[in-house]
Amino acid sequence: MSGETPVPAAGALPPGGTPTPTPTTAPTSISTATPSDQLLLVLDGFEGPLDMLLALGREQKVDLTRISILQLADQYLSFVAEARKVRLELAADYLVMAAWLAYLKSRLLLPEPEGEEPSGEDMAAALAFQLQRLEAMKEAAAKLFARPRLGVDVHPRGAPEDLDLRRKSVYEVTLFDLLRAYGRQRARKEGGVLRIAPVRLYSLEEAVQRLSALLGHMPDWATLSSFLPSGQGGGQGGGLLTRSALAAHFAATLELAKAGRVELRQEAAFSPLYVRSRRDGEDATGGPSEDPS
Amino acid sequence: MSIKEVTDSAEAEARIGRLRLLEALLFASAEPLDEETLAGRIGPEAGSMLEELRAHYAPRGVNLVRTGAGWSFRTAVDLAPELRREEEVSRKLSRAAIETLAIIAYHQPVTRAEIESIRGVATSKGTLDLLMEHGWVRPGRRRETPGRPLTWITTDHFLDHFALESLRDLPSVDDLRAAGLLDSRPVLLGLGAVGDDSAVPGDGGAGGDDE
Amino acid sequence: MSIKEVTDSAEAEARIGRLRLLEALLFASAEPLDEETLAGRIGPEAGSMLEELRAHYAPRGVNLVRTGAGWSFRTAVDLAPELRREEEVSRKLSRAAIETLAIIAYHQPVTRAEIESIRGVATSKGTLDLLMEHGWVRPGRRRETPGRPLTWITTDHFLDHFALESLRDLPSVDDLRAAGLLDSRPVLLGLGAVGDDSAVPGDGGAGGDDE
Repeated sequence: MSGETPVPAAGALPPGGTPTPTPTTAPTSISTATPSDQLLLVLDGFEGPLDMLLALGREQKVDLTRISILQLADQYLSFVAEARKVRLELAADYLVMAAWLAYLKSRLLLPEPEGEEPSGEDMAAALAFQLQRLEAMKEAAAKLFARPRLGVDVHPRGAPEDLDLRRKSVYEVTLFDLLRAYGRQRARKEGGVLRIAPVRLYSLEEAVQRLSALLGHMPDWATLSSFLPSGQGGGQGGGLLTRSALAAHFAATLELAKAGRVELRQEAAFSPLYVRSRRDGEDATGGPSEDPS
Repeated sequence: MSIKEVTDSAEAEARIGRLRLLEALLFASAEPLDEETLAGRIGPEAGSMLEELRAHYAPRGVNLVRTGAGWSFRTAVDLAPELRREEEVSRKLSRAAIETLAIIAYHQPVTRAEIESIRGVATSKGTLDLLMEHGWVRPGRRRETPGRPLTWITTDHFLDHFALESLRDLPSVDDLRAAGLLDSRPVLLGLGAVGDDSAVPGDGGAGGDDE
Repeated sequence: MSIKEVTDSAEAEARIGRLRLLEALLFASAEPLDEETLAGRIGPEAGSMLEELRAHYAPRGVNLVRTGAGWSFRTAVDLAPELRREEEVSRKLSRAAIETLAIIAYHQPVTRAEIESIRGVATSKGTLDLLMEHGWVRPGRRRETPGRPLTWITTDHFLDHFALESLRDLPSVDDLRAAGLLDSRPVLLGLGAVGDDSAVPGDGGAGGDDE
């Protein structure tokens, strides 16, 4: 089809030939995508970096056997640069491909070093082959699904008469059924539920109730920690329950102070907190400053 | 060649086309089709065409028959004895049986107690019997442990049925996982607190892929 | 009337009887029947009778077709537009699934790592198991290479579904082979999961594989 039409100059470039100044000539569908979501949309259409390379390659409008790998590498790298400009997160394999193409480009442009490594030309040829192979499979898939398909285009007998001479067993069970059953079995066994044991936490309501009951028996200032449930009194254990009890009781004293039922006092930041029942007629804020620690 | 002739031939072709469609519709339908439905697809000549098809198929191994429900193709009644001989109603294997078979296939030789511990439920006697009856499993050697329990293994017929060349061709657990047949990501249930009734984890998520 | 004539007529009748039975057997079954099975019921002339039936049905709305899975009656291909079932068509397969099926069909037996190297992307969950659920692919033998990776192959039902007599009838398969494009070895390092069959593909690493 492209036999008669003039081939674009860039496309006519033999692989590994002199570089054309094309770094900014990203393919139109991508370069127009300045907004990140448009770029994302473009990216969404690809099944990985090789698929994207193939799409870029097709834009050269030449047979894949005559594709300019150097130009393709430039197109891909400028796409990745564009994506980074708009701070688009690219999956790792796109970046791996970019690194590989940058390396390939340097191998194609610089004189070949002596060594056993494959030459730049070999690497370019390998990439071209992979693109051809992927394109061949895409075309084959399209041809395959263009065939008349059973249940879509052609139909079997709609009301088969329960007679199957091929079936060797009365029971209908396929390898898929068997493997799926085992997969589920294993999933239940090895995966199952990651269960976190229920945690006992002290609630604010519990603490309020407890403090209210205890305060009647506490005529004078007492440290908050002395109100904590027995066993956690010191609060030294640092266990989740202890810490939650301390937090709940602290919040409870604030609640009760707000309701005017207790008074609070603290010497300095981080020093012990003292609590006592509110006494009528006394200045709540004054407090006995001479109180011992 | 006159214009009339051309028209006739085109008409004849169109009629053959409709006859072929009628034939295909009757063949592919799971239910008998009534004349009204067919006329909707074929046109008013559906009735005469049905008679034409009936006559065509009358001497053959397949007949076009009309029942109360409508028209349908059926194998010729006189052939019934020869067809019925092989007739067997195929049945779905129970889920327990498929799972037990899968476990024997993957873990063989395996004792009944081991099967039960893997499945987490008791195996009914009928399950192993059924699998043995169908020639998929058979008793293997006794395990040289206390009680000398019987082990179970799969048969050649098992390989044959599932078109496997050898047991080594069964996909491994990793293969199953890669193919999407085994998804064992653990289900993380929320952090529950005893004081909070609603957060008590239920069992709902455990075997989420069950039907 | 000579005795010979009587014999001939009896023979002809017996042949017609077998032809009718063959027709009925094929018609009754939704699944293709292979020639061997049919010969077991009909006799050695099954082959020639199948050809006779095929010729008889060729111009009709229902055809006798042969695929790799065997012989079966199917509606005529040219009637497809009038018989197409919308709900079936709308059940679209993902691009990944379609491409993976093509790769398995053309490159079989092929390992998952090879599929990934051809596509340049990891195979996501829900691809191979979906193809297997459709009955199009199944695990083949393990490759006798380090790691003994599992291979994937297509099934008889695949041939039946795509109306293929054999894998040699895959579209353009000869051209592709001649062009060297059915070479499934990995080419570039760093693309896809090259050479790593045991690896479990991670989720999300594929960056745009199917949903």
